Amino acid sequence: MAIIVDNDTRLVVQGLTGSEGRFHGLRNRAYGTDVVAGVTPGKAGQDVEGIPVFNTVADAVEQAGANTSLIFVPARFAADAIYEAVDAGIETVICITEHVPVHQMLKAYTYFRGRGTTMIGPNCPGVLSPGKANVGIIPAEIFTEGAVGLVSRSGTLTYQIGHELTQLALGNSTIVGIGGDPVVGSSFIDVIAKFQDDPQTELIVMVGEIGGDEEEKAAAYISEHVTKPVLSYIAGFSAPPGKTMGHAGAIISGASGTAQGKKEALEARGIQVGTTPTEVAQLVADRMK
Amino acid sequence: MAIIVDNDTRLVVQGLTGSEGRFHGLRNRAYGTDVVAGVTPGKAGQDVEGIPVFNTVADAVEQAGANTSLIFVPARFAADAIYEAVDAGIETVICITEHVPVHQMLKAYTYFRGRGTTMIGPNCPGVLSPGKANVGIIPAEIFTEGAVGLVSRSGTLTYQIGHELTQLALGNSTIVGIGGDPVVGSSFIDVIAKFQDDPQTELIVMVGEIGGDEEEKAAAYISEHVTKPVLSYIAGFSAPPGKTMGHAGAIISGASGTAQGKKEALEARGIQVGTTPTEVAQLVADRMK
Amino acid sequence: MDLYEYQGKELFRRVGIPVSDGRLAETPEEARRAAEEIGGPVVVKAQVMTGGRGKAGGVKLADDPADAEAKAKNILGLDINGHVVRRLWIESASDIAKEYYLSVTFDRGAKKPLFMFTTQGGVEIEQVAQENPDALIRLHVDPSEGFQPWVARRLVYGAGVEDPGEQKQIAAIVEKLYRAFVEFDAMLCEINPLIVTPDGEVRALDSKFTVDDNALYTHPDIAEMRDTAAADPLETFAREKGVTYVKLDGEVGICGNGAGLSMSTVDVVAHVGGRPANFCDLGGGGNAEGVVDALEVITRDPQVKSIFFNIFGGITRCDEVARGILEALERLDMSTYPIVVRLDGTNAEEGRKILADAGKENIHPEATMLDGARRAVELAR
Amino acid sequence: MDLYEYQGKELFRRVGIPVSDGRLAETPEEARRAAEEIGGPVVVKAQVMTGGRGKAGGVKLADDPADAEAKAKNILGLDINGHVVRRLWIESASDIAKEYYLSVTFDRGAKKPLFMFTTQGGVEIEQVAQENPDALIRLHVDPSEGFQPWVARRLVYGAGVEDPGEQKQIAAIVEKLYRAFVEFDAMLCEINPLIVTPDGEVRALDSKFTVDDNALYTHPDIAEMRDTAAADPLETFAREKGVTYVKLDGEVGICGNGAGLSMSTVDVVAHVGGRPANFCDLGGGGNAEGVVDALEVITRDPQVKSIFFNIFGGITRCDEVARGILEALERLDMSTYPIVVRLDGTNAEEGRKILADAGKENIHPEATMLDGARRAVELAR
Repeated sequence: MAIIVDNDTRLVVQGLTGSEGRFHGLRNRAYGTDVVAGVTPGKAGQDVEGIPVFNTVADAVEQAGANTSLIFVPARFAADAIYEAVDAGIETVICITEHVPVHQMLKAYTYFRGRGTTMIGPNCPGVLSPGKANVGIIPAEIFTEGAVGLVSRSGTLTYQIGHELTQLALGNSTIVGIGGDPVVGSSFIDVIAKFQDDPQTELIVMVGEIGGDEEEKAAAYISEHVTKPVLSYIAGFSAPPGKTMGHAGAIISGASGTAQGKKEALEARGIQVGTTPTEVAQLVADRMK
Repeated sequence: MAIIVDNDTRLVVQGLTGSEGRFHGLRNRAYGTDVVAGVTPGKAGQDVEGIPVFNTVADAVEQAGANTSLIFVPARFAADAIYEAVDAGIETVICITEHVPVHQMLKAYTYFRGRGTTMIGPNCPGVLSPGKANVGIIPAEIFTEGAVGLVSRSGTLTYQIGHELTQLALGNSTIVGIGGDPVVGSSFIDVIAKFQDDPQTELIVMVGEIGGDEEEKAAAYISEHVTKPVLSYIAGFSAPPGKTMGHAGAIISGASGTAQGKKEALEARGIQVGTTPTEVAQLVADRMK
Repeated sequence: MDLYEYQGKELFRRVGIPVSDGRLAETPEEARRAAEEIGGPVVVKAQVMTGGRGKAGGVKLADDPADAEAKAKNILGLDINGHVVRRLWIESASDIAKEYYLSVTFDRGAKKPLFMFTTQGGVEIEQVAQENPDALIRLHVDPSEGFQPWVARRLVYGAGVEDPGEQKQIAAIVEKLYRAFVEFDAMLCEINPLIVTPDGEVRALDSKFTVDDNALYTHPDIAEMRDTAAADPLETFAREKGVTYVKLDGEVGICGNGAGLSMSTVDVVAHVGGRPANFCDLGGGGNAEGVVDALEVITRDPQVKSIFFNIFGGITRCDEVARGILEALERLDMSTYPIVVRLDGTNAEEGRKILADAGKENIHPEATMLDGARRAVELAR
Repeated sequence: MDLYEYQGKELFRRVGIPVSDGRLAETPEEARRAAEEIGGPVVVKAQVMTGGRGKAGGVKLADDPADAEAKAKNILGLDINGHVVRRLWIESASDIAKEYYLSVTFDRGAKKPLFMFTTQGGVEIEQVAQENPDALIRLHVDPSEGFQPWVARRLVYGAGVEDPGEQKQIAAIVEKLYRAFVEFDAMLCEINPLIVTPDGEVRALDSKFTVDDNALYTHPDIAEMRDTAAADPLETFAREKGVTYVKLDGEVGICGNGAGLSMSTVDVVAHVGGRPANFCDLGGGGNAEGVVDALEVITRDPQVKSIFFNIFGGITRCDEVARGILEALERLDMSTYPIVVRLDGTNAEEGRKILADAGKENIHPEATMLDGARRAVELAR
């Protein structure tokens, strides 16, 4: 089973002929993902190592049967690429591009939320369902197939935790990097709801960080709707208040945005929070025994 | 039962202190409609013959429990009034105002359609459920309570047909004037679907006119989803092609917009079309025997 | 409200859609001066709101100012489908390599703006739509999404425009046309043909522009573009009086309240064998003065032989209508018209009483719409 | 990117929000000239991006140009919460009858713009929110609806503004503030206080304006407003080098790839008893040159005693990072710093081998994040 991407994924890469699009598109295909098309305006008829390139996403849907899109276009073209994918009937849109202006995403978000599209990102590492499909830039070799659903706002931190799980012989159903921007297509809640419905997933790990209140909201949701065990890790305990550390999302906004505040909110709902990546992996191992 | 307005309707009139708002608001109350509030910015604290006036629709919802809004504001303020009602949590918005610019309605329509609001109009006579509630400018004395659901793009033509039905001792569940503008909140299909689900309604009369393709679409919908008998009347058989007759909506747009084209589309789906208002009333009487 | 070619092009220019240099001319002398100012060969184009002006001789190439004056002399006053040419648009002649078609219109079925584009322009677009539907790319814009660049790409690539320079220019025009459509509250913005010159330059060679009447209050400059002189004088008179009026071709003058009932009245008159002279809608509020205005409009049509008032009072009060009819009999010379009156709805009894009390010979009350129509048809014979 | 009061007011002026006449001054002489040009009493206001400048003596009334010069002399160079005053805004002094508060900000929880308005302005808004929550009207704007006039009415009536003249002016300012928020890609537009003069005129007396860094490419004029001189020199240097860097207060320099892992590394260093000197993120692509830049930034902090590289390669390749570290050892004077390196993920083995082969004494490889953190903390003692 797994969630969001799997053996039914038929991927179109928007920006396939760019250097990043090409590199990761081919890497995703090498992993076994069914990469059916690329889109670069004006380059229809070309191919990238056998992957046909189209002018528009609509053509990729009609002529190559794409149902999932991976977006690698520059930031100033990202919102347009998202709209194009959604309006072409793409079901799942995964946007890796970072530095997309907030107001553009805000408008796009309000638009695609009404249409049942699953959107991940922007500014995210993508989605990996080990053994099935890899869509994005997650280094798949760190992860093995298994029963732990992993959802995270951060890329490399996810790899760290996945790595620690692998060391303990624990595999993953799906790893979802939702992205660290203030407006992302899917929240923790959106992804956790999918894990709850996924038979392969037995336990869920939520990797949060300072800023916003998504973790607090997720805690409330989990206590009401999720029957599977959920464990968490939060980054940013040592962050000084009011300072931005990398992600625009990691701006402290009142007490609710602090790592300590999040930890308390989670624990108040019975969700254990590991203090280091190593500890959270150990907690998972204990639960999975 | 009836549809859209009934004994549960708690009405706020936007523009109650204007001359039309006052006249019809009081007339609706006199009919028995539960008119709980009026809204006129800057006039909070006043009342219109005992109906309290508020500055905002939100106040009318919170303080007077309004769940339905009747809009009588001038055209240039109508879109704003619709948004205000929808965002204040009003469930049913009925907009009488005519001459609302199409682009404004287009944007508003796209907005409120996503939120489950029932919107009727603009440029419509309103909704009357005889014996229960009258919201708008329909002269209620023409109609009696009964089993015929009546939906129409035109005001006075509806009265004419209602009158003919009354002459034949046939009453109505609800009379809905959806309005003649190019963009209206509810289509024939929206209203007919409600009639289909309404136990009081035994037969549905659809009163159409030239222009657009709403009648054709309704015919297709009816043949698939409606089990109750539907009869129809179409105005504009003698209209010269390409000429506008009053409603901006009544612009002939290709063959599908002509009265003859509509009649044929309806009859092809087994929906009888009366040639005059008198004949359609007679057809209803025959069916209701 | 429809705009002339030159007015639509003025709006195109405002949003940055390339058009040819041109001048308006209402006399042959003005045409010559315009041609002098523009320089080089020009095209003299009749400004009429109807199709087929080219076939009718309303568009001519002129080599020099003297020729432009001569051509203008020929075209001014020409009757094209009932429209008399009173204005000319003199514009720099274009070399044409290709003719495309581009429009954005309001699709009332989908409740969305609809773009249409084809590389087979310059002809009637209905013909392309029928004979070669795949060549006509249709694409809706979601109003909540607004214009996004991919829309232009779908149109341009979908229609098979191959040249990158053309692709770029057309994509820019598509975006600007949408801006014009939204900013000027248009119902239709059409460019046919959208030409490509031998140098690869893309330009709008014609314009068809319809603006939503209800939005004109936000565009006073566009509202002023209305050419009242060109409209049917009767319809202009009706507009001035605030009466919704459409001239038809028969003898029975018709007056109803509300568009639907008025339209239905026209149908019923035709159904019982009569020939309606017009469609006339008093509108929702119809007071006595409005009735007088309506009768003044209707009786200006010399074909009218009888008049049928079919009123179902809602907001309209029948007593007001009755008073209006009597007032009109006082103020206008109406003794030759039999007037059939059917009143129902709000204050119908008072209305009927007012008419009965007045005892006018040419007023014929009837109880139903159908009977009223029959009587009016009889009286028109 | 945060703007100074005077920059925010410039943007307010562009959308038509009324502000007082003012001039920028960087010297006492400029302040005097500004006061002369403005005429009448002026307020001399320190331009610093921190709160509480009034209490710190950064805002002074001046009766005449000479007084303005004197006040400017006092304020320039003042240290307000670590911000040294280098710019002054000299503006016409306002008579204040009432002080309101108005802002629109991006609410990331609701994913919508959020308006806040209260008639209890001039103070810290958090205080109003806590002590008198009903007085603070909060209202979201749906991005797909856009600004509609009712939003302003809800704010104005909700907060209990009674005067119709004020209502009208504030409603207009609300609409313009939203326009500024959207047009300038703002994350926050705040007016505190929004004053009412004794004559009933409403004006923005201060501004707080934050623009989305990611959207600056569409606003080159705003991007130029950035005052690089005022920022922490280390952070400015880091920005120039393209390194994401936040100075903290300890001894262990930290460098990770990706914000989450870097943040987590800071936490783990603190968790094992160390004091992190900084947060430093190589970012996604991190090549050798980027590593050199990061080390150059980190070693400019005199407090740093040891450095911990914690790299989990994804797009980042560990061999590149290793090469970068060696490159930095060549180019920078780094012999005094013990460098703990933990490499995992893409090309980790090659990276480890490169470091091992180099045989540098001050490079300490570690296998895990936790062990690396412990070692770096030890080495900082």
